[in-house]
Amino acid sequence: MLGYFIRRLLAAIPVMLVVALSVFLLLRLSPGDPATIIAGEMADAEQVNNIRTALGLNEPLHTQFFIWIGNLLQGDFGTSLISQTSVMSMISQRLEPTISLALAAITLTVLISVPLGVIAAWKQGKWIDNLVMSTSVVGFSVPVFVIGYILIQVFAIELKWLPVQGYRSIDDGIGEFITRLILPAMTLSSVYIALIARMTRASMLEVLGEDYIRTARAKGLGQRIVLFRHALRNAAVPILTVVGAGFALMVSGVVVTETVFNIPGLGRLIVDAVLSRDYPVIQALILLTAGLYVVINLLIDLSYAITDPRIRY
Amino acid sequence: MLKPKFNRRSTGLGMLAVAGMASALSFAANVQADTTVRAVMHAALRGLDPVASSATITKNHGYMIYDTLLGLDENYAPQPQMADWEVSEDGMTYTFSLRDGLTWHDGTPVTAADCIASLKRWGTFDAGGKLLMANTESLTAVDDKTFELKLAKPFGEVISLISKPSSVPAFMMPEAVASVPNGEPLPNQIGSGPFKFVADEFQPGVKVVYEKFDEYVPRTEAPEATAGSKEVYVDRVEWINMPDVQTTINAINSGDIDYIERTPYDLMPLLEANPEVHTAVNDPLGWMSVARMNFLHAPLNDARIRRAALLAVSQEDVMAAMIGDPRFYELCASVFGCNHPRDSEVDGESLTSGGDLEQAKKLLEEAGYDGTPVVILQPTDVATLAPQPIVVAQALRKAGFKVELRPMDWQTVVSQRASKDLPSEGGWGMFITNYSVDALWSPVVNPLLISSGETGSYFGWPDIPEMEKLRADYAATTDEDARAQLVTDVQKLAMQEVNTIPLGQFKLVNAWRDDVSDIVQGPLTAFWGMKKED
Amino acid sequence: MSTENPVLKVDSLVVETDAKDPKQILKGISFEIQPGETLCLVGESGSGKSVSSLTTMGLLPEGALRAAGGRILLDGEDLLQASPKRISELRGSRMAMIFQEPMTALNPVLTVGRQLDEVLACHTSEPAAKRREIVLDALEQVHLPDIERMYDSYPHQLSGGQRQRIMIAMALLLKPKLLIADEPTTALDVTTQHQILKLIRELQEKHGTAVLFITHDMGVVADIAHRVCVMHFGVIVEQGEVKQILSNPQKQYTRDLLSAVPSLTPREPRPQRGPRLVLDVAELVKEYAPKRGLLSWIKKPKPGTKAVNNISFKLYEGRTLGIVGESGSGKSTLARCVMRLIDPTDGVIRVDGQQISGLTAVGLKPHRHRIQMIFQDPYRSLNPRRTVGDSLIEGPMNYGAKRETALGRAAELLQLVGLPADAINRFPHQFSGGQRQRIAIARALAMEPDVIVADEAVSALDVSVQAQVLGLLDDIQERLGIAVLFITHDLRVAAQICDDVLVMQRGKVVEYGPANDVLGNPTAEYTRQLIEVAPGRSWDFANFSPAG
Amino acid sequence: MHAQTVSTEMPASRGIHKLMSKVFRVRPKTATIVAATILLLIVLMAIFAPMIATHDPVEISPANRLKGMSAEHLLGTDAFGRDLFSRVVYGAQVSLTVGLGVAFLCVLIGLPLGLLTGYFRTLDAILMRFMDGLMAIPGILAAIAIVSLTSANLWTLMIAIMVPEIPQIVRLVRSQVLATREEAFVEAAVLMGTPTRTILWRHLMPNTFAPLIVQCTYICAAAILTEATLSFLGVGLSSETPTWGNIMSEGRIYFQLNPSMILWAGLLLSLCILSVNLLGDAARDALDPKMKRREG
Repeated sequence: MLGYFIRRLLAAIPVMLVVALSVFLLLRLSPGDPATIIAGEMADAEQVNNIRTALGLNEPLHTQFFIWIGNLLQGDFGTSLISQTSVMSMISQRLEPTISLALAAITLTVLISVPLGVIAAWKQGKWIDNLVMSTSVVGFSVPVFVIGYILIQVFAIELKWLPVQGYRSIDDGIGEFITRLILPAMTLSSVYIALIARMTRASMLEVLGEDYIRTARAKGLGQRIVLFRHALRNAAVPILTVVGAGFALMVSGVVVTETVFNIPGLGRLIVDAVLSRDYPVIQALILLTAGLYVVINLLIDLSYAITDPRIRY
Repeated sequence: MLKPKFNRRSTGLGMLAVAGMASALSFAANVQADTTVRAVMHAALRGLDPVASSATITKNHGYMIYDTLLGLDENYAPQPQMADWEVSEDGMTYTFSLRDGLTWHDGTPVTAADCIASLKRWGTFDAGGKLLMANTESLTAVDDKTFELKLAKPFGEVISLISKPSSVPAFMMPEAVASVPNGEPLPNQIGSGPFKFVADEFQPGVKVVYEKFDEYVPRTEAPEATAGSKEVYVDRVEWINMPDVQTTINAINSGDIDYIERTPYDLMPLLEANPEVHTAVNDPLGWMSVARMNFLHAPLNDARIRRAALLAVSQEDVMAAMIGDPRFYELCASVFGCNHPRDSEVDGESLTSGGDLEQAKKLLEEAGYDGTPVVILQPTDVATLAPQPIVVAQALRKAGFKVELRPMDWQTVVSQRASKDLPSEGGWGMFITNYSVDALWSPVVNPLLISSGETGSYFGWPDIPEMEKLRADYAATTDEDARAQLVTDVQKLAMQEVNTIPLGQFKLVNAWRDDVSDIVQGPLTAFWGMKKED
Repeated sequence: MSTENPVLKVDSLVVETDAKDPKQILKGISFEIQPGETLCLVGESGSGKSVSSLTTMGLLPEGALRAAGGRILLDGEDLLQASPKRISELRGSRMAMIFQEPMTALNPVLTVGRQLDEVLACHTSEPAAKRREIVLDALEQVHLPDIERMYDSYPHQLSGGQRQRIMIAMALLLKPKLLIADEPTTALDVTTQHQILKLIRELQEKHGTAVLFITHDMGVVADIAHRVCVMHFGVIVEQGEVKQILSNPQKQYTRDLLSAVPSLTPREPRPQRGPRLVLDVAELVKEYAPKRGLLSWIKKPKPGTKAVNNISFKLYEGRTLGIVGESGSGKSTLARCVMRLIDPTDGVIRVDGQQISGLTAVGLKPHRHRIQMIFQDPYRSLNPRRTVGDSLIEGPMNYGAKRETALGRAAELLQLVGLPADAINRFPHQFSGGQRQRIAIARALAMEPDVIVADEAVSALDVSVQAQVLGLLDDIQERLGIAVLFITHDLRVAAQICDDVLVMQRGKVVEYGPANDVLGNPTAEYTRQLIEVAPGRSWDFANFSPAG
Repeated sequence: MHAQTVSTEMPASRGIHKLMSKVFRVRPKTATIVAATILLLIVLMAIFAPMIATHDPVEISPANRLKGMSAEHLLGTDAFGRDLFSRVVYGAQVSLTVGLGVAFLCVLIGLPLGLLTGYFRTLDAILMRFMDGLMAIPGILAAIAIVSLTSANLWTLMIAIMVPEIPQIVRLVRSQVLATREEAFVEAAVLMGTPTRTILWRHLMPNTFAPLIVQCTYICAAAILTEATLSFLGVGLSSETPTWGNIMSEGRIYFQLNPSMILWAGLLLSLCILSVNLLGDAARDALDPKMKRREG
């Protein structure tokens, strides 16, 4: 297990290098110069050049790359070109809202989608199955921001049940924290619920056709035990895989949801950073999300071993 | 259109308990001991150096934490703020005396040396400041609270430049801060202004927090624009950035925020229907939208073709598309903007009368326009900059131009407009931006009029020696009649050479909830003077 | 026996597909089982024997099949009329079932003990400690070693035989009146099969359980049945005492079925065809590298597993060499090495005198066509997207044949393997398994090889089809003089077709010699044991009489 | 057995494709027919946009901005006074081009790469590291960066959406090849001396089609959605080119005042994606060998 873990971490190194290099090249080879943005409206060429030098943007590309990587390895993500604050502190400021949102969405998703998927599989072909499946296709098909607007319109503006926007830290009181998180989490999980309900159903159908399910039935076990004790645990690996794969989907949803609900999280940070050519912030964030992706998938792989005793690493 | 619905409570079927709980919870957290004004500004504060950066939001930030030597009153007349001034008989020496009680946020007193360093630093960044420094022989401290500015040659703009609110005001910083090398960030945010910057709570792109500076000694005159008392009546000001205007409107209607600096015009009905929210124009001068062409490359290197472009444009179309509501814009063909002593609309009549396509076509033909496309940089992400290129492009096409719209985000525009390459190779032909009218209002400060070619002039790089001479004459004279004549001459020349195409003047609408009051009128949102009920 | 109350009485049972236009799968079958009796349902695939058992247990796939008529009486209670809840109660307590695939019939994520315990928890109100006691006792009864450890094991930690014992323990936990065993030993090696059959019989006698035993294997029938029902296309063709059915079948179908069972006695030795040595394998070794741990570069490397360990044999033209062994003996690895589908670690392979063991892919190409292969699964050995003709001409065209020539030859070959000429334009899915295996043979022949390697080429086929394909191979060998390397786990098949037999165990040769000697008069203990446990070895099916 | 498949490099991501293709299952037949009809109508609308549209979709008329529905402007006008109906009609062109174009180009690039990586182990080791890297970058971030850092035109937009999808196709094809190359008929081809390129082309490639078609429909749907999302975030195509995405993005601030400004584009967008998804489901059902076996 430990050996596998270490091997996987080692395997992540080339992956992260590819990410780092692609992001770096993408940023440096595309038009747009942060120095001119910092310099502002009235700057002349000399000022811009001063700024470029001060920021190290006049160094040759490979030097810039190795300086960046070198600093990274020392845990230094650099300083934002635009706001001159450390990238680490910018990220840590934004981390809490994003993590809260993501966790809330995942919790909501799992609580809703897994039972739905199980029921749909059990009642395959019946109306409830058709209902779950068709709603979930719709879940894929409506853009996240439209869902967000509709939820705001209905629950915040018409019914006034929930606040329209914003994020409150959990330190400001759990009630406020939760009420402000409900609508964004619902928005973010809409696609996810669809995906996981479908995966659960598919995986359950697969498992329900297995011999050991027939054995369980032949033993005279009740439907609930067969579904949840015997089938769901065996269906877990593909479901977990999709939970991990949904991470990319989640990032996309986070960017949009944070914009619609004005949540000061990482999603907005990266959009802002891209629009202002804040290289160190973009690089750090993409590297961070890529790292997170690798780690999440590793954790998911490790979690297979918990659900399935046959899997040993 | 649907009617806005604010007070209509829908009857929920069940789940009333949940609703009750939710609203109870949200009330509980809104109670706070201190008075805090939560404002949504027009942009997120990112850069913190209001001298090095000319971004408007950074200027606003500057006015919060820094003070200026002089301010402007309602009539745009310079008034003492940190300092009083005297001019020598020959008009060559200006003496500034700091008033009593000025301290930096760290408790140390403000000295003449601080101010000299600040002026010098400002003189390396601001175009007006550069001009002042070019005419200045020396800046010397007389004592701790007095310093002298000696001119090298006659120059009539000393006071107007030091008091001007745009684009980079002369903010006063401690000497240690002001002597930081160019290109490096400020070491701290210590000023002597009415508010203190709360560094711990600063989240770039999300939120800026200011606290009342308790030791600030305000002037005794009533607050007027950037002059007079800057007494603060609230404990905290939070600038909250909201990327989505829809969300912003919802937030002020629900009471999450108190103030919106730039209300989206099309959403005004949603606010006007809410009795708890006021909307008004607090800056009577407002802003000017201007198109700038690239003088270096074909086809716009030909004055006749530039003029043809000007003739093709109808300000009404641009403003209608951009603002919509006629209450908030007016047509103005003056390169200086309108509604102040120096406006002149000579030779710009076509702009305000729907354009002159016939004349434009004729001129194009005369100039032998060969169909080289005009590349217009088109920002897609800023609401007040996105519509103009589309309207202008259509007008130019109608006149016979070939136009290529190049969509990009605003920051890309900002960096691409610095490119002197051919339009076909990454350069550009035209871009459109907005200027606060107070940044355009004289031949001295107006960056669009600088015509010194590739060095010193604004993007587009016009090289018009005659214009430079007119500007120099204006700066040198103090005679009001001569100045008025020069303003007209500059306008005429600018319309002929087309330094810029004025696209119309528009006003920003502020919105605030009814527990906020006493908002100071002026070129920027002032949070001093503002009161908020507990 | 028949005078008692039957445990199970199936009366005119009709099962049909659950569709608008239903198709009958069981066309009104009737049989009954007395306490302590074993009834064998025997038949080929598609006969409906498994459907009968699933219907009894109420486990028919919902939405696909439904019982449309008749009665199933368990102790006089009609199961077709019972509520789903009642059926649930009966399952596991009054009737129990064991399935064909012990590898998949146990839930892989729950411990064995838990799965057994569930039965008790569900049907009784015993406290946990008592339940554990009962479960351990049941594990004891099926002769599992180390039952405490077994209780906490997961299924994947056990062998196939052990899992089937667990299944039996589970089925008999509540001492049901009826045990349904659906091909419970088909997936097991003969040795294990023998033990499991013995165990079922032992427990049946001990508890007086009635057993409905479903199988396609006449050998098993001969060993275990009291009475036999022969099924064919949803109908019971014939039923009666086992002796009577085996020795004096009344129906032609039964006779054919019995005749198709190959004899365990090796056939008469055939005369040598020629002296040409077409395949010479010497000291062949295939070693799989050990799994490398994280510290492998410091630790001493562990020895690898030798799947094929020093095997040598010679195959002359027109002869058939059988490689016989149980699963895991390395016989398939050997075949794949010989084919150069995998690279042997050591040793020499000569085809027609040409050494092919060291050649590169390019060097190998000119010699590939001399040795061809027939694969086990006829459903996977033909590209489903290409016509039979395309598959047949692919090889010859690779060796420069013109398309027309190759097509002509393909048509001839189809005829040779007994398929209509128009098969050439059809796709594989339009053929049955036996027909596909014929196509595969034709494809191998198209290359005009000297050697054909047949890897379990008939083990997926029903016994009657198997007999036909074996006959075809024999015939072709007769006509073309091709040598065959025949890999099989089935001693009966080996006895029928092979001139020489090589018995493998754990990668090594146990015995190698003429079929007559090896199978008729084995010297190695292992070979003797294999023959010993072959089901139905006491009966000569083809002659309807006890084996001589 | 399971452990073996799982324990190789980056298994979670590798499994996705197999899984994704498993996700979508049986649909009632009528839904498929309805979906196909809707999609056909949208395609026809895109093709015949010049005939259907009542106005030039880019012709602005600031005096007529934000008008409601009328005989002159069937769906009203937008903030520039452009005719919304015509813009929505023309919007179909871009959405379909983006959707189909991205799906097609992904296959064009991903299929050969997948075939090669699936068959040649050394190439696999190198290329898949690279693909892992690309996959680790969340697609939307890559797309935002590519579009906003270069200039937003149809090509960069499509490339931006494509880049994160290609590794998915490569993985899908690769896993399919890895599975198929173990099939006996491929081994039989090797034994018959069939050259490698022929094996790839004739035996392996056709077996990737079924999952590929299914995957393509999802990529197509995702691409259409991504275009809309990018427009929403302000990094989409210029509104000179009407797309459902930028119609919605520009109309969204009027959501409370006049929901119809985003309603119609949104409805068509959702219908289009829904149809593509449903057709994907249907394709999956039709092409899944397992389903067939179950029926047979």
